[in-house]
Amino acid sequence: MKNCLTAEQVGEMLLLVADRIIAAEPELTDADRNLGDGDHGLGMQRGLMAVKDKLAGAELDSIDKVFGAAGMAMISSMGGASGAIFGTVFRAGGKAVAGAETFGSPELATFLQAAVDGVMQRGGAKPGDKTMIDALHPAAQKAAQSTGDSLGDALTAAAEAAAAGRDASCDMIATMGRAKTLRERSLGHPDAGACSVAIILAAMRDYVAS
Amino acid sequence: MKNCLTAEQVGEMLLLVADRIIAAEPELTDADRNLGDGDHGLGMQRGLMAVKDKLAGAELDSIDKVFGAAGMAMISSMGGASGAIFGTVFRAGGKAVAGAETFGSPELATFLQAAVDGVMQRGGAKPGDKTMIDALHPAAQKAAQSTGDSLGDALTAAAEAAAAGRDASCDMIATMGRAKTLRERSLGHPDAGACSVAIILAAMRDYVAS
Amino acid sequence: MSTMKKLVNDPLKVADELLDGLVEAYDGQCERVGTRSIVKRVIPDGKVALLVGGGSGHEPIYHGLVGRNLADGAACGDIFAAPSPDIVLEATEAVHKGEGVLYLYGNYAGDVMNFDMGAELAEEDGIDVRTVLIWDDVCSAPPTEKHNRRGIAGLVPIVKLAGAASQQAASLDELEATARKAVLQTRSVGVSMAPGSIPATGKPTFDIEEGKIGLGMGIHGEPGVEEIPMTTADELTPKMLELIFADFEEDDEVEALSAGDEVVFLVNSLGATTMMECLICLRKAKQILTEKGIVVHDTIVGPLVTCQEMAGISFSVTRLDDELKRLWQMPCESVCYSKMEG
Amino acid sequence: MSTMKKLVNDPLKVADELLDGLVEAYDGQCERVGTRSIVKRVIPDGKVALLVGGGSGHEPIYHGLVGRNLADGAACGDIFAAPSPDIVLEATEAVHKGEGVLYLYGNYAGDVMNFDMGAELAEEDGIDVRTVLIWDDVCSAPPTEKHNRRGIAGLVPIVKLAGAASQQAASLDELEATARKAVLQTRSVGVSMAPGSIPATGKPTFDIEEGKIGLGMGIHGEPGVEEIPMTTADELTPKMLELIFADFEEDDEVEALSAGDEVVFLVNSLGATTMMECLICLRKAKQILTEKGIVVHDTIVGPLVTCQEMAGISFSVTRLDDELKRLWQMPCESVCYSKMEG
Ligand SMILES: Nc1ncnc2c1ncn2[C@@H]1O[C@H](COP(=O)(O)OP(=O)(O)O)[C@@H](O)[C@H]1O
Ligand SMILES: Nc1ncnc2c1ncn2[C@@H]1O[C@H](COP(=O)(O)OP(=O)(O)O)[C@@H](O)[C@H]1O
Ligand SMILES: [Mg+2]
Ligand SMILES: [Mg+2]
Ligand SMILES: [Mg+2]
Ligand SMILES: [Mg+2]
Repeated sequence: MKNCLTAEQVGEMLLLVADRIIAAEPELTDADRNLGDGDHGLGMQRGLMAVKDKLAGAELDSIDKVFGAAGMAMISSMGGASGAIFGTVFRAGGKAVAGAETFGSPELATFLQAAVDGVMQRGGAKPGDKTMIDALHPAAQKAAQSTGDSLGDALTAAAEAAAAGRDASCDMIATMGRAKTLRERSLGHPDAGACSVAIILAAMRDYVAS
Repeated sequence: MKNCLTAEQVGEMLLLVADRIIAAEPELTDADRNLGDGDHGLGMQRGLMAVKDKLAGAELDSIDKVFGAAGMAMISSMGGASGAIFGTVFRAGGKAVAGAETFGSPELATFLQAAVDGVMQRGGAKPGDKTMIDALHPAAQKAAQSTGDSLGDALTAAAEAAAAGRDASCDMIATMGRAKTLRERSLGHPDAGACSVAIILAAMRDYVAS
Repeated sequence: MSTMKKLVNDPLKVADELLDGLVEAYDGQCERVGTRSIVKRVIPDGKVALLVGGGSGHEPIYHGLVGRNLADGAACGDIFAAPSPDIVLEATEAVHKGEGVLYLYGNYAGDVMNFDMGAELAEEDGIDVRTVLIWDDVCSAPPTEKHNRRGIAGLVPIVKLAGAASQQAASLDELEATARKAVLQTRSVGVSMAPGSIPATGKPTFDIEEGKIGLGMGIHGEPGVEEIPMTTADELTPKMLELIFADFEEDDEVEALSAGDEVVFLVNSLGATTMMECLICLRKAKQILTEKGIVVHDTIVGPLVTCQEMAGISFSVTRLDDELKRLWQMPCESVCYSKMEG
Repeated sequence: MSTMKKLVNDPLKVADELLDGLVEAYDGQCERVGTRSIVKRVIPDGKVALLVGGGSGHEPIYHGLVGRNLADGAACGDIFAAPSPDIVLEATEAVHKGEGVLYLYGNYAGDVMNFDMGAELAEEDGIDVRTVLIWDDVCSAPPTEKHNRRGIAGLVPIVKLAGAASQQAASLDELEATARKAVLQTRSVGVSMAPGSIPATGKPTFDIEEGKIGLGMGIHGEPGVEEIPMTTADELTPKMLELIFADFEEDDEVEALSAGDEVVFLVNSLGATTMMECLICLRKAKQILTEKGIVVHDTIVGPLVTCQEMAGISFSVTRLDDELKRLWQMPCESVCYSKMEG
């Protein structure tokens, strides 16, 4: 059980995130087939393979540099909506924790809030639009309430909130992205990007718990 | 049992031929799928529907006119190899019996021989090339030997020879038409046009027997 | 079904390999630039530049619309994925000749975000960038929200017109204005009968009941607005045209289509739908347009905007005014679409 | 599979209805003549006429090759069936402007018999008719029997060259000679992965084992010369090109293809095969041609000669001499193929 992560550990955490997302490619792709164009898993897989290469190569001595490098790797390698969106999560989140020596529950809260703000600014979606925001935003809220807890507890709460948000997205009517023309028929399926957010936060939790 | 057909009866006989060929469309189309482009039955169906229209409309007072009208109807309506080939059967055959008051076993022999010659001249194929000639030519030979017999017996023999020729075409290697690129692999399948010839002669036999 | 039998090499490299092939198809007219862009070899200094782009897998668009009197370059993404900002930037720098660059592409969340990020980077380099989004798919949002619509096959006449305009445009403003007009006057409706497949997975992009048609289906296989029973060409064609007529009627920003209007009419196949079917639908569509007194100045038919071997068809109508008509009559040449003068 | 979901009306009328649509696609340039022919509205008096034709169902050829600097008319048969002699005669009379008519079409038993019967009727009317058969499919017979070969996608460059020549030809002899040269210098190889379907029956035109490719498959789905296991674009492309190179080598009537030769290279999709796949194959083919020092003067890619939604691809090589190169550079426009000058 780790409570404050060093830059190096943040890098290790992202490697676990990468492996989990890459392993989940088929399920993420299927999720996008229901509402989108059936390629979300492929894009995320491409992006997180690039993250692994980037982190393997580079000398990254600060937390914000690690997140920033990961974000840039995703943006450049993925393209698509998710490249911009998930790249922004790590870039905007990383910028917000610039200067921090370690990554603890306060930094987690800062990171997630900045990520939500960055994604909303980039894509113009709001909570309730049936996008990954509906998993990311509740996670950020939980993290904001957990700054007094250990990083492990904060991540457990945030991951739980993200999973709940993913499930809640089933009951939302898409108004953004490819799914919006489905209107009512988008009901009953979770948003693909929300599935990715839940996987990412669960992986972060598991790394810290290990 | 009719022994000598009037022009009117020749017309009736061709109507039975037409109905039999039209009914056989699926089997003829399948035969062409094995070696050709899978449309022989469709072409023959088109052609013999046109024959029915033509014979229904026209005032045809001589045997050669009846056959000629049928042949022209097939040529104009079918196109394709079989339009030219089967149209030629009736046009060339009909021309050869011009002047005949009735259609008996001698006329049958004349008709079939002229049909074979016309088809060979038109398309350049010879017996053994795995075409409809391999059913038509043996039928013509049998008819030539049956000029002393009744039309019914002559047609029974000719139809039998045509069916045998159709079966024999299974063992031939195609050298003409679409099937020729199959070479050895054309073995084992009868030629589609040969199937039509067998059906045509069987229908003529049955009309006369009725 | 041919989906399992695609002639490719590494399924994850198809976007790069098809772009190499596309460059060859241009016989020296275009070259590959940066990560995944295609750009004309010769772009005159001082020309206002036109950049298109989007995800791969819809060939011959978008990158096939680079050419003579057409786009100067295209930023190409991976299969069904918008090009990354780096790619957009590389393409922008390659086509820029001092007078700015117009981005003209289909309105998809991924494309907008990535092209915008690319534009931000380009502007840091002092390049003047404008964006005109293509949103011709009338089935993807009501007229009041038309700026949320997707871009589909209508992009072909739109890029043709903008490409012609870019040869003569005195300024980026002028090109932008012409492109906006072409978008405003272009409306499309698509249907789909069967999905295409994603090269990397071989999986269909969507499922549709046997015997059903997806009305308003997007070119990425996004589900349509309604599923209707399979019908005949003569039944479906009026349904589709009606949606286009109604949209011109309901949208306050344009006049209703009326007798005497001159249009370009495009019948697009989404891939596996045969030219035979497109022509049979065109036959009926022309009857209907003629009855309304609408004059078809030019007709285009073929698989120009595809989604792999998806079965489906779309109609696009672009109304021409004098300026657009003059631009239309310019010759053009590309892998996607070519025409002689007139 | 989309075969059961074709957008047609009466399946037995598709050939007539698609031709009506094709006439509309020509925007007044062509008109329908007689039973089932399409002919240019304006053919100058004294022009040596070029007539093409064949069965329908392979759109955009053959009837899509009527146009500016292309064929003057086309005699169209029913689906996969040669046009009847009456149709050939009607088309012949419509295109004839006093200097005779060249028939240029693919070498199939049905077409030969029907066009010959049509020619006999035309000659009775005192029209001078010549015939040049297209036999570019090297897989359909050995070089020694090349006049028994089928005509496949190579007909597109051949008709393009003959169409250009017909604009200038002083006599029918001259046009015939140029067309013969274009045929002699054009060789093609095709493969197929999956059948198309016959509109009237919905049945596939042939069966092929899952995971197999028919090498040398004809455009009507006639079985190929060999079935090989499905492979990659980079494995298959050299196999196909080798057959073309070998044929130029083995045929005494032509020189082997060698460094410095200029060619037109066509990558044709038989229908459902995506432009993506064609471009990936083109990428490899260009590498191989370039290694041999063969100069590709112009590349054409797309579904020009199809068999409904058949999955398959073909390569065609046409070697240009100075005359053919000059003819190639003329612009042309039609529903099937258009290019600007150069
Ligand atoms: N404007 C947006 N704001 C936030 N997330 C978005 C937005 N648009 C799309 N997304 C997310 O991206 C996901 C789709 O990603 P992906 O399928 O990889 O991209 P694409 O839509 O280009 O195929 C959606 O499930 C959604 O969560
Ligand atoms: N040169 C020829 N001589 C005689 N019969 C021929 C010749 N060419 C083709 N045929 C006959 O025509 C039949 C094919 O007819 P059909 O399928 O209707 O025409 P197509 O080959 O144009 O599709 C073959 O089975 C064969 O019997
Ligand atoms: Mg997607
Ligand atoms: Mg046939
Ligand atoms: Mg996508
Ligand atoms: Mg046929």
